[in-house]
Amino acid sequence: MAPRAVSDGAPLLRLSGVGKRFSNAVTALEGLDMEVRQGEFVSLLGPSGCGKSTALRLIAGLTEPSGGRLDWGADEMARRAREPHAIGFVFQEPTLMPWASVFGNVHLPLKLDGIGRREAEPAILEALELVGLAGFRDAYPRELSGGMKMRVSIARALVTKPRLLLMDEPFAALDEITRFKLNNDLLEVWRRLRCTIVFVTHSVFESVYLSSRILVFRARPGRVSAELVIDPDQPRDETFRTSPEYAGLCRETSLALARAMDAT
Amino acid sequence: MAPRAVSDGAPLLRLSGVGKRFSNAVTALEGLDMEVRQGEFVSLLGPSGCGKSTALRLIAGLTEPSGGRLDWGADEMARRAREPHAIGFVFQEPTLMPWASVFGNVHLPLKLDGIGRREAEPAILEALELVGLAGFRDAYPRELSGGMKMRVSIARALVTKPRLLLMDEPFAALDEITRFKLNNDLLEVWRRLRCTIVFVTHSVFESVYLSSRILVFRARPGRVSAELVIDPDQPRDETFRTSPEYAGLCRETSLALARAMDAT
Amino acid sequence: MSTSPLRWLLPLGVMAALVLAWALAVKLNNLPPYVLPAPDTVLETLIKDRAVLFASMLVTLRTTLIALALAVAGGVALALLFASARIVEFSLFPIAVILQVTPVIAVAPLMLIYLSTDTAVLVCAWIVAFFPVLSNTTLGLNSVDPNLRDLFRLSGATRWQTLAQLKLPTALPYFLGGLRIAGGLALIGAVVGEIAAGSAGQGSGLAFRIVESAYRLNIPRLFAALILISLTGILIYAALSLLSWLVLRRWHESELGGRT
Amino acid sequence: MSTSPLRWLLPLGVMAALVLAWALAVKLNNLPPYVLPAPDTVLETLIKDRAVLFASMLVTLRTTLIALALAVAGGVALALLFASARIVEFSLFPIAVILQVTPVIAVAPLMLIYLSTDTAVLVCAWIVAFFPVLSNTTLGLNSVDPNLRDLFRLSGATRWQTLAQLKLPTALPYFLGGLRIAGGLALIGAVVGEIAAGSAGQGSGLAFRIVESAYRLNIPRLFAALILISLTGILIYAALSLLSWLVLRRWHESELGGRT
Amino acid sequence: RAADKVTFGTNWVAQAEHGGFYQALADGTYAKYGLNVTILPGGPQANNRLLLPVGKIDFYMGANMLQAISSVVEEIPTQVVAALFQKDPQVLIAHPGVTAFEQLKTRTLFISKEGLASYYQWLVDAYGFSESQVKPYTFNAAPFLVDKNSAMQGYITSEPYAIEQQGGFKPTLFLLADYGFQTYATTIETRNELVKQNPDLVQRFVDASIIGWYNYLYGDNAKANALIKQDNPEITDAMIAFSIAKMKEYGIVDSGDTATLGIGAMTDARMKGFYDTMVKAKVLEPGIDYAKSYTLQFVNKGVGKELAPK
Ligand SMILES: Nc1ncnc2c1ncn2[C@@H]1O[C@H](COP(=O)(O)OP(=O)(O)OP(=O)(O)O)[C@@H](O)[C@H]1O
Ligand SMILES: Nc1ncnc2c1ncn2[C@@H]1O[C@H](COP(=O)(O)OP(=O)(O)OP(=O)(O)O)[C@@H](O)[C@H]1O
Ligand SMILES: [Mg+2]
Ligand SMILES: [Mg+2]
Repeated sequence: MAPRAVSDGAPLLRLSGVGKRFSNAVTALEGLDMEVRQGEFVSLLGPSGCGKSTALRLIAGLTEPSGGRLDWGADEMARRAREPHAIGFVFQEPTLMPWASVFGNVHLPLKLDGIGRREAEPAILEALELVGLAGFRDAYPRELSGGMKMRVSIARALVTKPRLLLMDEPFAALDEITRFKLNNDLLEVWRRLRCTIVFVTHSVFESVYLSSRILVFRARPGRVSAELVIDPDQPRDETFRTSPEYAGLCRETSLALARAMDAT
Repeated sequence: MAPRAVSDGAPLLRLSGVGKRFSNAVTALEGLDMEVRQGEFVSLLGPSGCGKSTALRLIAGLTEPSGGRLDWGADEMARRAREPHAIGFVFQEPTLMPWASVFGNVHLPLKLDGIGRREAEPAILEALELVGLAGFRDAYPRELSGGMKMRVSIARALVTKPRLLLMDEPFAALDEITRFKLNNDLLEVWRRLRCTIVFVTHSVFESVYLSSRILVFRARPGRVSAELVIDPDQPRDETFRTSPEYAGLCRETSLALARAMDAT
Repeated sequence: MSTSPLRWLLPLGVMAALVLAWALAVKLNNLPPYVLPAPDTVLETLIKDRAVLFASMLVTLRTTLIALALAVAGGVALALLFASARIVEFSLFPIAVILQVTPVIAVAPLMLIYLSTDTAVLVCAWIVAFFPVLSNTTLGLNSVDPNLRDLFRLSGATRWQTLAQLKLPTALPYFLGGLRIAGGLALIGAVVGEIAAGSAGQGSGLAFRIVESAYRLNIPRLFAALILISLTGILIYAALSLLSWLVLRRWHESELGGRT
Repeated sequence: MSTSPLRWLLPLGVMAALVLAWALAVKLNNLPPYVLPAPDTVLETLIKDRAVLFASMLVTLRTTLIALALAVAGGVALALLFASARIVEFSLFPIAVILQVTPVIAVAPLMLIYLSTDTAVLVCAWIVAFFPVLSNTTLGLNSVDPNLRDLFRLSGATRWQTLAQLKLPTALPYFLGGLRIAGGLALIGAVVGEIAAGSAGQGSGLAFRIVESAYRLNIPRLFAALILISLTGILIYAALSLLSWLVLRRWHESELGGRT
Repeated sequence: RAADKVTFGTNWVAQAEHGGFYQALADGTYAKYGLNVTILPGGPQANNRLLLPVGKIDFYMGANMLQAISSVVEEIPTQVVAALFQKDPQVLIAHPGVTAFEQLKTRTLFISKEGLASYYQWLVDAYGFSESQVKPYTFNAAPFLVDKNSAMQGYITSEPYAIEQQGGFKPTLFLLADYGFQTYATTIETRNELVKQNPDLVQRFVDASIIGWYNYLYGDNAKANALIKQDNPEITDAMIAFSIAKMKEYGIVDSGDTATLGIGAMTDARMKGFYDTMVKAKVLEPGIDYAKSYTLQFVNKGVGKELAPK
């Protein structure tokens, strides 16, 4: 396997002391400090309800922080990652349009970009092929299983080849084999596109396998309680998955998670 | 840990040659043979879209098979498990009523059974405590995170103390620590209520840790391709989770899953 | 959002602009009062004739509210009947449609043979108002989340429980939408009913004031009556919108208005 | 489900039962034709006077369809305007409500001053029909799934794209519900408009036939005209329901009717 | 003997055109004739007419003979027992410049649907008017006031007043009766069965009403007007005065045959003349037994003639 493109480490965006309070007085985040660097694969790990999805929405600009600041890097790359169409988002729920077929749903971001059906078809089919749904292009969302819906949503996020990919537990509803395959596919996409990925997951194994950095969140109020760095040049394959380093990293991460939960 | 109540092994229900074809000509299941015995903890494992949810819906009587037969056991226990209120179902999606609070949503099955708010309160709070949401009793579904919604749905299924519990990937949206805790809680509930559980999961580890039997499905058409039996008297605890038998069982199950996927 | 003063000030501003435009149109074109009276003339009339006009307004308002209540009762009851089985819906909807399209103006004289005047007016207003409630509620009752329906089935919910605790809450936003349509229609219905079947003379509603003012070419008074009707309509609509907001604000998108 | 013959047979059966009950009521109570003509008398009249009645029906139907088309255009256009910002909705909705509650009967004469008769009738029918389209479409446009809205925002969708590809499809079931209400109302509106502002004599619509028959106490003919109106209403409703089914059957619960 | 309870339904809100009936009620003439009368006012659309055959009211104030003949065609068992207006008050109202009836042929005419179904057909036949010049009249004179090149229908006793007040000019009036539209108007209709079974009651009502009209026109009508204003608070003394003046000026109630036969008079000759004209104008079908629409049994007896000024 070719050595992956090294991230140049310039900051893409930084959250400093960010807080998020909802109108019903729930404080989802408080004093959140985190940085995402260009070309990184960062995983967010943390207990249910600790504010991971909220953090992702803040980064995407879908909601405003109620305190603190969010700064984007100053260089060309950071500017381009903020452009519309440059951000891919996989929501925690599939969020498909019930009135459109699988093909139509995956077509959506391209269509919004002015790319017609005919022209977009190869890219759409490629994305569907990637998630193993090429045979379901004409099905409607209500005719799909839970995991299939989620895969459509993943295909939709990938089809635009985004510069910044925000994924909220994309593989939670998938069986392990499909999940492993998609893990590798995602790494491949990441390498090829040289994009930045912020990835929310509940699987310690998955986070260690995929990321170059893991941020462990603690809950109520949500903030980063630990950070683990994994050598980005480490090849990710079956050898790695069965290596003692991998097991050690997993154990370390699990411990950090357990400590984060105890802190609550 | 007390030795768990041994299932008496009498069949609760049996599916013989069951097929399910949807109106859009997708064949979800074909020639599905499986049996669920009283007091068992059966896990269904299989690739995304292979028909696990469909099988669960067939067992619950939410949909009719388009071929084959579903027979219930003839004895008293089987009869009682078919009564309304006796089946608890955790859907793959949270399926909460948007107009009701967390408390109201968990109250629902009891309310339908004629049990008022006051009377049901202890049971509801106990169930919410179990899933760690006691502090959110007055929140509305749209104010919850994905994992929290799923936990409300689990609390709702447990609150009636059902005789047959059908769970469709209940813990997929939860972090590992919460998941491990709920795994143990579920086993505790299973022991206490002496109920039968059919459990869909994508986690090989989880299925091995929890079940007394694992059915591995293959896809298109969906049917059982392998069956693994795990000693029901084996205590399930951290010792088991780190034991070589556990690792061996996981490896065996993973292999069966891989074979099921190759067969497709 | 709903407490922002803009929510009240802007509509008032728009209304003020409209009245101004009206006043200017009259002034610049030098329109005689019998074509289009100036707003101040109308206001004067409104104040001068307030006794008789407000009394009439109360009569019309009373009819409207009773008709609306009956429309809600009838529309929801029919919708429930229809929701009991699709086959009932297919069989009976044509009758509902016939009722809706029956021109009350034409049948009012026939109704008077068997009904007292007040009842006939009520029936007219009811006929006009019930259909949106029925139609929207039926649509809502049919839009239940299939997973929730399954959950209720599994929990052994009775027909009645499914109705009260699943179908009705689901239908609520649709029903409230229908209600907002029906509110205005009940008012028109009351006016048309008064025209078609109403007693005239003393103690009669705004419709009679309008027809009579028209007949006597007392157009400023006609406009005063029209303005009272418009105000009544806006009041009813505002009240129903408030109701809708109170009921839905905690959970339905249409009243959440974007979350932060 | 929609192809089952029961879907057509049952409503027809119910109608037949109604007609039978009507015939019996007339027979048993020995009602004279000027109170309630028997169905066969009405049918006879319908056949005898078919030339003049059907010609009138076509006139009314034409007005109805044009009014409905305009109501859809106007209602949707206004709903889109309102959907552009909540503040626009608050500011302009009162005007829509005023339009809705304006009794066309009362203002028709004023319209006649400036408009041709045909236009005045159309405006009357439009006023009656546009509100349900507006109200339901607005409700639908406000009921967008917030996650999908976020997705569109992220994808850099323009206002126009969000509208066309997200809000409009979401609003579709609500809009179609409003359309089914508006269909009937456009018909009543056409009839009321004809009564209020319509031309009479040759080449005029069903409303004139009704007034004329009432004047001559030719009640069987009045009923024949009423029945034509009802039939037109049912036809319009059936056509709109079919449209709704065609558009929604693949994805919206209200037209799926339970899955297996 | 207790007074007989009867209900009399009119076809419009209370006004001076109903004065005679209110007069008989107010001054006790009905009571004197052993009648306890309730007057049920009609309205703009309220149709009291059907209430007569079904027995909800006993007497109905018919507008004109066309409707009475329609009743014969439709086999409705009612008939006219007295005609209080010798002339139909229907007028065409024009702007002051118009001097001759024929000039109206080139003007826009605001005619109601009812008018179009009745007398207008006669205008077409007898004077060559056309349907294409008609715009609907909806009991609001504003369109007429705005369009100087138009004319409109009206009742001589009411619309001209509103036009004088609001338009500020005296319009030119063409009473259709003076141009050959010879129907009776403001009739008393009742059920055939009442005529047969209780002619005495009918006779008393007709006589008392006729006396009421004499007194209303020529006697002290203050009490009647008070009653009218009570039933219709909108009406003013000036309006009532205007109406009475017009009724007198044009001989609406008391002219022609009434000089010999008394108010309420009807004759077979005039009915035949009217029917033939209407058949010619295609307003009515030929061959109708129009004679069944009225009876002379209760009128032409000169009742109350002594109350008229000499
Ligand atoms: N719209 C909202 N209104 C009110 N509170 C909210 C809203 N959305 C989220 N919250 C609250 O904010 C907190 C964090 O939610 P968030 O969805 O970010 O959690 P999460 O880390 O993604 O959890 P999970 O792993 O379960 O998805 C939760 O306590 C939740 O109750
Ligand atoms: N209502 C439906 N109409 C048509 N096809 C359907 C419907 N529901 C499910 N299917 C099809 O049936 C197959 C099995 O679906 P099912 O939901 O049972 O899968 P699953 O094993 O639960 O998958 P997952 O793990 O992704 O939830 C899928 O191929 C799906 O496309
Ligand atoms: Mg989340
Ligand atoms: Mg599933």
